[in-house]
Amino acid sequence: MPHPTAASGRDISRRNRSAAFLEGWGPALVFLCPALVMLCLFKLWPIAEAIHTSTGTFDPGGQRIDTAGFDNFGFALSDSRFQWGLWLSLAAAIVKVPVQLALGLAAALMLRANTGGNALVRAMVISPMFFGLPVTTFVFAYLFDANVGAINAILSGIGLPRVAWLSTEAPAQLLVLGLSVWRDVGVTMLVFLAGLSAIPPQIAAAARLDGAGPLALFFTITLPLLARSFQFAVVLATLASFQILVPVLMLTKGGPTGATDLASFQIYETAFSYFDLGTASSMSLLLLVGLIVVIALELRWLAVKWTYE
Amino acid sequence: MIAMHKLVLRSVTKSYTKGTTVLKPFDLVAQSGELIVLVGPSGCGKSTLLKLIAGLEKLDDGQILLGDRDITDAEPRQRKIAMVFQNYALYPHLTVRENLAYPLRRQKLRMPAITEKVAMVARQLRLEELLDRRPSQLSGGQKQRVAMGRAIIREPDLFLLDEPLSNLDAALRTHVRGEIRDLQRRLGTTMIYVTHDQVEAQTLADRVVILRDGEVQQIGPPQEIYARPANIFAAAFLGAAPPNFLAGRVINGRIDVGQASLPFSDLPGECRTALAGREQVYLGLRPELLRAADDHYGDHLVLHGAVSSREIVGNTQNVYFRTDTACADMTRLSALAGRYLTDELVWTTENSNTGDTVKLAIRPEDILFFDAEGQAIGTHGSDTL
Amino acid sequence: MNRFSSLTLRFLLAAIFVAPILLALAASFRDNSEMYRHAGSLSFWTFLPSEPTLDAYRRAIALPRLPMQLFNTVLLGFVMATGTAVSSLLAGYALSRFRFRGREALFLLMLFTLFIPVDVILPPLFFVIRDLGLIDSFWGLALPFIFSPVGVYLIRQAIEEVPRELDHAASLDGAGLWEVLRTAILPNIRGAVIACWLMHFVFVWEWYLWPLTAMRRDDGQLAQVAIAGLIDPLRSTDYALVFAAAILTIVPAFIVFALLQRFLTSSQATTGGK
Amino acid sequence: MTRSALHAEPNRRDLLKGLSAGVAAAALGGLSPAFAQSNPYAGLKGEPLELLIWDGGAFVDNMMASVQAKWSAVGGGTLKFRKVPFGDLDRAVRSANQGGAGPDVFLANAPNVITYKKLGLIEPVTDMFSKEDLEDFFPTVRLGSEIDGEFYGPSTNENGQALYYDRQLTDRYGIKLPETLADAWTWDEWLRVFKEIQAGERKRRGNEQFFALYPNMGNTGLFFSGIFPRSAGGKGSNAWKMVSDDGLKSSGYLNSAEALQGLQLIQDIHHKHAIAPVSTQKDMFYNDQVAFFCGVPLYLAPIKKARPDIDLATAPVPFIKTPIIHTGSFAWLVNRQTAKMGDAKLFVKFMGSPEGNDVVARGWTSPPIRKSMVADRPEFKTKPMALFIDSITEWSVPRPKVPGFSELDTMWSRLEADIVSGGDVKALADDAARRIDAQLRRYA
Repeated sequence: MPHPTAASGRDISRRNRSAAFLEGWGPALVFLCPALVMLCLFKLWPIAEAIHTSTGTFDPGGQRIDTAGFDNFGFALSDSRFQWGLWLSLAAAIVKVPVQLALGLAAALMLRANTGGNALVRAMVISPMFFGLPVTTFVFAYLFDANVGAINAILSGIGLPRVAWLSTEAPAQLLVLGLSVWRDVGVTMLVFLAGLSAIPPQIAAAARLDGAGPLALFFTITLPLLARSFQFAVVLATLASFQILVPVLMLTKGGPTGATDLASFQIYETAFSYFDLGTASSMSLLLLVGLIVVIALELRWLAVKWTYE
Repeated sequence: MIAMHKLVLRSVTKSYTKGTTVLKPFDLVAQSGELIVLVGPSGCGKSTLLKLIAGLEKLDDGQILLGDRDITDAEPRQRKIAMVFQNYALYPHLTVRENLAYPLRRQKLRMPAITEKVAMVARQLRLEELLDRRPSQLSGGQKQRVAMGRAIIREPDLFLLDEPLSNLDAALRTHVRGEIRDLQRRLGTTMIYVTHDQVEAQTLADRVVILRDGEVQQIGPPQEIYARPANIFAAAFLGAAPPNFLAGRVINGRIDVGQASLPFSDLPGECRTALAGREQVYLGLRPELLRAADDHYGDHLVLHGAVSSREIVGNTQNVYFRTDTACADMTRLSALAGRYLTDELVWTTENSNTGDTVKLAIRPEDILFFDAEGQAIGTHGSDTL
Repeated sequence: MNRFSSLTLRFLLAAIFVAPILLALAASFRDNSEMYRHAGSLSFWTFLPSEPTLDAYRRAIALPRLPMQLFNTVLLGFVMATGTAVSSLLAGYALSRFRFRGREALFLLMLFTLFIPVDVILPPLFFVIRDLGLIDSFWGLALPFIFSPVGVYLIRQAIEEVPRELDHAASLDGAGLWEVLRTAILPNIRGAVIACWLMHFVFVWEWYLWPLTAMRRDDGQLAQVAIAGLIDPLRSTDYALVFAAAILTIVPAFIVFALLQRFLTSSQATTGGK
Repeated sequence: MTRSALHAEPNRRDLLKGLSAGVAAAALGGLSPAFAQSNPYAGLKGEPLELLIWDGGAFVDNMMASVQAKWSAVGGGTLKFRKVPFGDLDRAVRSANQGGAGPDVFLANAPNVITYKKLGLIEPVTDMFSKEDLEDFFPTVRLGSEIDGEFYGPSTNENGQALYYDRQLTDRYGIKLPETLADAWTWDEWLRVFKEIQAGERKRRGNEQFFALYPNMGNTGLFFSGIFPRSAGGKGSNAWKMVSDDGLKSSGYLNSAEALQGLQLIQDIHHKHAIAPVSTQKDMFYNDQVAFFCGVPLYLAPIKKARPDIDLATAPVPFIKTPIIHTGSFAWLVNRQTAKMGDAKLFVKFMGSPEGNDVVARGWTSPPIRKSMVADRPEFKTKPMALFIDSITEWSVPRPKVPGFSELDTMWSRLEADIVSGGDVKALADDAARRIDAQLRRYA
């Protein structure tokens, strides 16, 4: 199509026609549109809503009756129960993350070869993920019942004392965390499997020629080269440990004597049992900030400074 | 079928957001059917220029015309330009047949027409056997042919080739080079060919464009650039090996190069005038133009040297030697040439019976003269548009 | 490690992960009193039905709203997985291939939303859905989770792996922006797209609190939430029924998972390779 | 609110419905002349009503099907249901009107009435019930729903409590248990028997997992276990009241010295005496794993079905100082924002009437809410039902009347679980009382 070649005319036309290029917001917006709309509506708006809510006082029917400023934050932070809940959430991450990473890495190393049998075992390791949280939690409640559960039947059958899983502190914590790890190991394994397959085989070959045995190979080559997967897996596991809720809600209700009173559960209870929306929102935001701090620290410790060429 | 498609670039400029200029205002007219080779070291802006022509990047300023169309702001697909990429960019999920058909299907051609064209191009490029394979099942040379096939099948107004041979081994490279040249001649389509290989530039090009840091150093037919490079960079770039550079001093109607000396009277006239009034000059001596000297060469520049090493390349020999006339400012020269230079000189000869010392002569008209800034003296390097 | 011990180890690993589910499956073939009779002490029948019966399945199928609710779960899975895959594909394409101001910042912002624990923002999310008038509707359930930072991340990484020359070639060959995505990029990141789809399909089975909050019609409710409602605090829980219903609920997810699981382990699916 | 305006003009379909209702009423009138003279459901439009109920599976479904049949017969419209899990019922009611039209009628946990009234969620239905009606209700039915002289809705049924057991078992040990409230035993008397039976049965069965008592704790909140602290005090004492008279304070009540005694007992039956399992499964009595089961009449039918082999008997619930049981059940309440106020109120009136309540109470295998209805049925005069009826008339009190009952119940459940797990009773009770007060203060 013939075009006027005068410089001025061209400049205008270029601005109009810039949609033809992969530059500028215009064309990108067309593709970003669905994601952006969802992002704003369902991620950012709720956060804004939470911030707004956190500054209000609400009646037990959920009606805003007053502005509270930062009082809700002060109240939440000075509440010994919430302090304990935050600490528990952190402790859950401290226990869950390394255990889950170790198990996930072990599973990935064991199942990395692409054989039919391995594919089957991999599918089994992932399977808790798609059995759904409510159902798996209910199965666990059935298995771990103190008096009529299969686990205690096994324990007493082999001569060990029965454990009151849900009404003793350490076992209840173990159960809630164990359930969470059991469910999430599959994800960690997938992350590591992907990381392992990204390591060029020449590197391992070179290291072997350089005299590395299997252990040295693992600690000096494989592990460092998995650093990115490590980062990703740690972040995912930390997120998950701060979000443990349904098992607590269905199994322990935060008990016994606060042993599983995680911050996430307290937030749910404050919002949906006490309808104290202002406090609940400020607790959510505090937990969110805590989570971001923890993840920022983790990312700092696990910073990866190399790249493949 | 000769399509009349002249490519005109007018002060095309490109810089990236960080403020680094990739391309200074660039002008070029490629005549219809002409094969232009863009050469330069990596990062000189040649690939960027290609992407600008193709419309894959947006230019900051300037104008691009193809035939009678202003394509400055056109979408890539509207430009009727075909491009062959360094890594061929074949669609890995499609067979060779589907790869070839892809551009035609984008033009919404009917199936019978597509089949016919694919068959024709496959015949032309000897791809018939490969049509049902996927790119991963092809050798480098075959991939290259498919990429060419995909480019020619839509009969574009302009071909762009981005280092199309760099992934091939040396023997194949020579062969494919010839094929590309033949194909281009046969189709008569204008072609812009980017490479960093001076051999390709010399053997293929109707005209060569030498680029450095986003700036044109010289444009011209390869022989002319070889004979009369516009500056040290162009001289060093085109030719089997870079010239031997020496520093010379202009004193009283002669040029002293270490202990050797050359009177003005032996130089061509235009050189003489250009050199007059200067102090410091650089001399460029092409290795292949040096010859063993005996006493006959009275009007030549004669160098004496001690051989340090030699290497045999087929029936020729590269003799490395040092002279007392060696140039002290190799760092400066290296910077001007854009490549690393040593004070060792090289002589390319067919006669391998030389001793530990050499005495070499060069005709004055074969010597390249450059000023202190590296610009040629006495020759007009670049042809104008 | 010799062959036998490596096999044993794999078997143990698999057993740990499937045992609870298998026990639930076994329990769905018994009735409550038979189960309890053997529950207190260890024997073969602690785990397996001594008198297998399909009674629980008969009763589960007879639950009047379960088929509808199961349909809801599956439909929601399809809609959400497809919505997420499409929105992630488009966003990933834009974030990988387009140059615009604030691109990295936008990507980081999207990733940041990964850090927002879903259960923690339930109350504000409920208010948002309420203000949009979507409470008790299918779209109220689905829309908030059609955007997924994990999906965008996965797909963007996968697109980054596709050489840019491929889009360049396609656009010179006459493809527009959409056609480049459809004909040049999409076929080469199929693995990642399917993984993304599958991940979000299965994700629906995880849901409990959100549908409980945002869906208050029982014919619009999801099967797994409704099943949790079978756990009656006032009367004895019919375990066999709950497990049978749960197993029925899981079947569609399991079939889809079995069909597509190989895509999950492909490297580009989870971290995009590098 | 985008609710469609009230139908001022009945359309043709409504007319048809009204006509059929008239026919039905005429038919009924033919049987009972008194009824024909004053149709109590005059003005019924026959609009479809939406009910918020909890999901009780086939059990509730069947019952509501019968309700629908009877309701249609008096000219009512179709009933639609919005079902939520039992644990989610309170939240569902409180958020029912958020996001558009809520259901017309709530079936809510009865002690929450005061909360919903405070939050302005419900409409009084005093005008739907005559003085005679109100006096015919069991006292706790009326007391539970009466606030500031207004009546908010009748219950579904009444709930006595008793200990279920197998008479063959006690006969085996030659133990004679109390049969009537007059002979009721205190915990101390029961403990001796519990221990003896548990030890004997464990030996006989060779099963250490056989227990004497399932006290029905866990998930049921105050209903069963709340009577432990309350019965430790004298009638009218702080422990008996559990919360202050204004319903806003539990410190000094829930954690008074006497109440602590009752709380300690909860712990002791699980630990010191070890006569109760810590399991939260309800099935242990059904499955012959405990000897005694504390429950409401609702369990009669399922137990008989599950254990046809046993000689099912009942005994009065143990007490510490003052005999007490909690009654009250679910209440029918009218959503204040309903667009069908007339029909909704009439529906609640219907559910409080003998014909309406009869369906539900029978469905629940529980005593009905009216004394007159009990008098009509001979099975209530014999054991086991007679004991439940007696416990309602003589021992029953409504659960503590507090705004924010749901909050109280949540924290109670937590306190109870912590006590069962073996924590320090006084410290736990003090902390719980403090936290309950903080929540109740929001209703002041």
